[in-house]
Amino acid sequence: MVPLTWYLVLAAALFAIGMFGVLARKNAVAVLMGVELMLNAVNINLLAFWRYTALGELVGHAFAVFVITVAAAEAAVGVALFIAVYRQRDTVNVEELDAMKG
Amino acid sequence: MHESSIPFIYNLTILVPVLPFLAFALIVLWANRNKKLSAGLAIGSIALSWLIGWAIAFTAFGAHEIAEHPFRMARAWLPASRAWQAFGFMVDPLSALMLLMVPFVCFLIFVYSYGYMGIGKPISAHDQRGWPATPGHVDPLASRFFAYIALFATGMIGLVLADNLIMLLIFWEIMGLCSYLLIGFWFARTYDDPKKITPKEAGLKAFLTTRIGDTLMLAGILLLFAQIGSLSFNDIFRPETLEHLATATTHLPLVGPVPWATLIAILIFCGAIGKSAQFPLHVWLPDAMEGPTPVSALIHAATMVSAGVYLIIRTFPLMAAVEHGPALQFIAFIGAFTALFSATIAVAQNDIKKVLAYSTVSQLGFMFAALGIGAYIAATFHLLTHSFFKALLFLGSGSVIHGMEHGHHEGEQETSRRGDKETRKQGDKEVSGGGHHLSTHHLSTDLPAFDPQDMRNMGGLFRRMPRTAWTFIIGGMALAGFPIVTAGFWSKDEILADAWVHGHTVIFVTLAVAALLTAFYTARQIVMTFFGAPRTPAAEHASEHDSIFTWMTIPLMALSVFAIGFGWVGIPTTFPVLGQWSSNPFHHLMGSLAEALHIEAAELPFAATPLLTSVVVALGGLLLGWLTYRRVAQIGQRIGDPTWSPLQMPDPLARPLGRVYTVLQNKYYFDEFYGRVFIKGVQRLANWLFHFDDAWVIDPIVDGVGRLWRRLSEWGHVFDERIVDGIVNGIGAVTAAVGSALRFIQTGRAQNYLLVGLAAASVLLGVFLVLPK
Amino acid sequence: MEYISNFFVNLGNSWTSLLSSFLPPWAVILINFIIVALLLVLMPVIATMTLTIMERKIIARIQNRIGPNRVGPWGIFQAIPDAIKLLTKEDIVPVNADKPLFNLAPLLIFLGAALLWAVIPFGRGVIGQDLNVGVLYLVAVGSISTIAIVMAGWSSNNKFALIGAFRIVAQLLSYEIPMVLAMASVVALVGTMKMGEIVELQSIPFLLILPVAFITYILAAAAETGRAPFDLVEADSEIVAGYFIEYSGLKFGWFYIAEYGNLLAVSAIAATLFLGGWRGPFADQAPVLGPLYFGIKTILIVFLLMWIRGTWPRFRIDQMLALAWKVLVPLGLFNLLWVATMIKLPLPVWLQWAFILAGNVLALLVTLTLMGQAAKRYAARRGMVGTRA
Amino acid sequence: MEQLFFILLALLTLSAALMVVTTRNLLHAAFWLILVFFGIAGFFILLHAEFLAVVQVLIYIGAISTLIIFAIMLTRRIMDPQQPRFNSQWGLVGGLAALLFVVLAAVTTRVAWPTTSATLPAEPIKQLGADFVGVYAVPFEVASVLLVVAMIGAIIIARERG
Repeated sequence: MVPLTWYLVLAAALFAIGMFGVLARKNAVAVLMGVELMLNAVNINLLAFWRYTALGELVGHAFAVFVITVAAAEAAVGVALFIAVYRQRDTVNVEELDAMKG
Repeated sequence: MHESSIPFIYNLTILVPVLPFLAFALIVLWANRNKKLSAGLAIGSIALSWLIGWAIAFTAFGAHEIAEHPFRMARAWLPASRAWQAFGFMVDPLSALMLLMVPFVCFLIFVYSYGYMGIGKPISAHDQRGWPATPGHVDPLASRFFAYIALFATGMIGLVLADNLIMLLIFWEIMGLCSYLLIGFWFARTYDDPKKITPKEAGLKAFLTTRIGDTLMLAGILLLFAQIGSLSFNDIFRPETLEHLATATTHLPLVGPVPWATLIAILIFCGAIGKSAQFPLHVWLPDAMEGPTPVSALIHAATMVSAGVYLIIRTFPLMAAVEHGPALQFIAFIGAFTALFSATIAVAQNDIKKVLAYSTVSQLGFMFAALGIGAYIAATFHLLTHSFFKALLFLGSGSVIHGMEHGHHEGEQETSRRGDKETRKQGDKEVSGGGHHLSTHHLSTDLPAFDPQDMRNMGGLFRRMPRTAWTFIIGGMALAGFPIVTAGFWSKDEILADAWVHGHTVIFVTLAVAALLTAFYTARQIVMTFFGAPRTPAAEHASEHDSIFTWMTIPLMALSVFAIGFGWVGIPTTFPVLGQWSSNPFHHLMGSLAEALHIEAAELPFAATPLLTSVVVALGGLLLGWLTYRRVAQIGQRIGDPTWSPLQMPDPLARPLGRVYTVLQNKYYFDEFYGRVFIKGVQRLANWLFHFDDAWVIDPIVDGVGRLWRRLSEWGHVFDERIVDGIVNGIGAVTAAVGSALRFIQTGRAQNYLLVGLAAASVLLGVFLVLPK
Repeated sequence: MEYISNFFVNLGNSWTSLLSSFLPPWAVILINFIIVALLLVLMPVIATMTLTIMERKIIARIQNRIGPNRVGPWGIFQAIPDAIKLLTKEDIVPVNADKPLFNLAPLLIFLGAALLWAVIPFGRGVIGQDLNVGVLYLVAVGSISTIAIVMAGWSSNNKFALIGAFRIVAQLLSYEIPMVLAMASVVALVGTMKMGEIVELQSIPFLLILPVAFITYILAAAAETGRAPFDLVEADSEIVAGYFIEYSGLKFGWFYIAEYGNLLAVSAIAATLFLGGWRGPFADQAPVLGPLYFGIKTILIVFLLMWIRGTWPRFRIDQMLALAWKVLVPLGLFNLLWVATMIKLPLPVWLQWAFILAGNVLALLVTLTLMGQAAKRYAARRGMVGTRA
Repeated sequence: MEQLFFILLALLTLSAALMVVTTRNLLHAAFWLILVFFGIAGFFILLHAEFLAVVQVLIYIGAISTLIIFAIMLTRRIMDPQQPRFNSQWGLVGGLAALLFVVLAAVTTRVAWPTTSATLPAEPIKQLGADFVGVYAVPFEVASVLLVVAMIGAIIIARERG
């Protein structure tokens, strides 16, 4: 039987990697991929906690399903935004998307 | 009442006010192009309301426990401090009785309006919007009229069903709005006589006058809410609440300690004074006659004015919370005074509707007086009987006026047909100018405009308009209190008996005199209108054969049945001979409510004096009236005499009464008095303030300030350039420097911001770990 | 006799007991897993060997030709020389291709085709793994082939390949929805996603209860496998074979195998979900008959799909998408809702089923009427043949 | 056995995840991402959440990855492999991410997590389905609304105006 902490450490690692992707990649699509990694890390945690501490009720399941839903919505809107931005600015390099620069 | 035992029909209560409202909404939003459809909608909705209303009422009459446990349907909707006001309706014996009367009379009035507005007639090309239509044509705004009266019916029905004061106030104000709109329905109408009030002004006057009462009433309601925290009748009429209100006092300046109940009761009664046109706020009601006749019937019979009486009947436990307190005395005084006072005015009026208007004021005074002396049931009874016969009288007068207008029209055509220039000229002079619809060649010069409402222009209409005449006479008899047969007799008699038995002699005498006068002016009106010879060509040609009169006279007949028969439900069991067949169901029903509300309302023992008094004053007044005006009625039309007009004819009372008659004819100069004192006063104050402002105080100050400021600003200019500019520029420079220094933080790159967020989160997490728990 | 009547299960049992006599339990499980996996992986290969010849014969018949007729009697061994030819062909990789992906794609697509077989019941107890999310698993595995095709289309560095990839994404994603809806109405009806149980509970073939779902599924399956009339993905005349244009030799063979494997798999799924799977006369007494019935039913569906391919012209891309989104999805949604409503009615089961059938037939009629009218309008607008002036 | 499997799967997943964030070729990153998703589906199976494993494959691999690949293809002109992968702050971010991992790992390993003695529900999918229309009905509906809004929004945002 795998201990719960293994899953938690795994999820932490995945989360950190995903965060690195979000913060360090230049391409917006890569940033989106980083976000997906982070969401998946969360899902692992949710299900691990469900499995080890709350087996009776399906809270973890339900929450994970909602996370997946949100991820799907986020990916759809995100990709649409990239395409729109690409059409406008001819780039999806997040460093160049600095219209908010002061 | 147990949940399951509520008859299903009560659940339809909500429909009774909502149906006319739906009709209103539909007409306004959708059907207004089609006059027939609009009228049909209004009549259909009110007919349904009437049927449902009667079903509810008769169910309620059958179930006596409804007095103890009224049917209520309420939904919380308005949060007010800690309590929710309920959007609620209630059926108890009083509401049920009103439901018996209100939707039915409304229905008849709607049907009457169908004829009155000439629905189905062609549209006249000359008719202007906001003028009465040419006879034989449809009113151009008929749809609007039906929308208004439907909303009006909503207001009244909602009012009688309301189960709390907030709801009551809402419907009360809906009616106020509708009365404004309806009185001013012919908003464009003007008269040659500049002194004569126009419909627009009359509507405004009615609205503003009642507003005085409404404001005081609102104050009373708010005080009540502040005291007991609820406005539901159910809560207000709990004995302990009333006890609390009667004992807790407030200190008024000049007056001293006053129980809350008294203060609130008087304030609420002020609302009723305004709405029911009691002295001193009675001035709006006669002028409200400028509205179309069905409106007069709606306002003066079934609805608005009786709303005031209804309000006092409804809140009677509150009024009577202090036994024989000043509130009741005040009500009794106002009521009795108004009854007598306006009866005297009515005697000297020549306008057929004005007589009825003052008569209404007087009869409402009767009811208030009855309430003031504690004759709770008698007042309710009189309210209902009066509604029937006064509606009948108003609608009858409308029919007469229409007949006169038709006759005028006919007469005119006949005159022009004669072709004789000379005669035509005379004819012109005789009849011209009155009709607003008159065309260019009818220009009046030396004679006042023909007024189809003036009783002096009538006479002999009995033969021309028999249906109207018969029903009008029945209504008049009921108003005069013709003994035994009519409804008015029974209700009026009961009030008098109550006053007598309980020893209110002053009230008794006042009301008796008022009743005598009532019979007198009723006789005067009937004689002048229907008997004798026609005094004008219009009266000679008047007829009721047009198709619209079918619509108009059927309601009259229906109402005349009630004007007689409705009295029979309230024949006292102690009455000689007749009493043994009577079970007095009315007293029984209202008695159960009175019992539930702890109002003392035992059936009176029989007393001969008030009975004799009412018989004598009724018959005596009628006889006197007939004797006095018999001769006037005989004066016929003098054809061919261009200088003669029935308006020059002196009233038989004018000489014996002398100056008093003039005073009466001018309504005790109340309008003038108000005009001088209040309106002129306010105008003068405003004028003075204007001058004060313009010439003496404000303008010099303003000018001085202006000069001073100029000087200051010249100096300030220098200051500005040297110092302020320097500061501003300095601040600007500093800001710009700081801004450019800080600019690099704002990279516009989301990832930088996220990094800051991450760093912050990491630091927080670290602190959380390091710090001891 | 007893042994024979339930041959496959008994064979498995004796094999397991044989192994257990000299191996530790985990090794037995491992070996069995490997054997089953091999069998499943073999399925697409078997499918290719048999179905190619069948298809060529049938299409030839439809097109009034003879078809393969040289190798073996009536040419039935034609597949073998074809396979040899493929194996011996030169394996070309385009210069600018994305090599790792280019090499991975054929494996992945084959994997997708093979994995489908894991949950398909061949007979009572003859099933790889009766997952409790069986139906969903089928859909999920189906999405792997999407990825593989995109991978192939992209890595080939060829514009026809890329267009083919683009098309297939649109097509597969669109037709996945009606397919899932059709499957979901079956799942709603039986209340389980286990393939084995769906067959067990199918006392009469669901085709007779859910004809609309069946039709939807067949159309969607044809589209999912990229077969005519939905073969825009490879549309030889337009984009010269689409996403696998650059593949040759054995790698092309993988695509080929995957295509026929998928064809057989979707037919097997249709047979399982709608035709009662391995059920048939005497299948309860002699379970050995199960796989036989299952095979017959599957081949019938395969034939149906080939028939469609042989007789229908190819759709245009907008028509194809319109069919999915404007016809099949609403129809599937309605069907699912109808089934869900009906099974909640307090009625005997047969009556519920009758109602479902009635609703299906009605929906079908309404759809066909509407489509007919739309077609007439379209034809009239274009002034096409067959319209009344 | 199970632990060994876990470690292998974890290694595979994490290395794939690292590839996702470091690969220069975006499309390869996307395919690595798919591998990560498969790995996570494997973990879900280890956790006895078969349903979510399948959903993971269906949604993440079938839909989200496809979308991402689509986005990459549609914006591929700027996919110059010679461009730097990272922005200027990557070193700092890397350090912080590593720090975050250490902190999180330290926290999670130190806590004595409560364990449950309950057994796996017999019909988790049925119960989940019932929960979604029972306990979680409102969140479920909100999620569905969110999906619809996202779909419409995505269409409107990405539509070519012309």
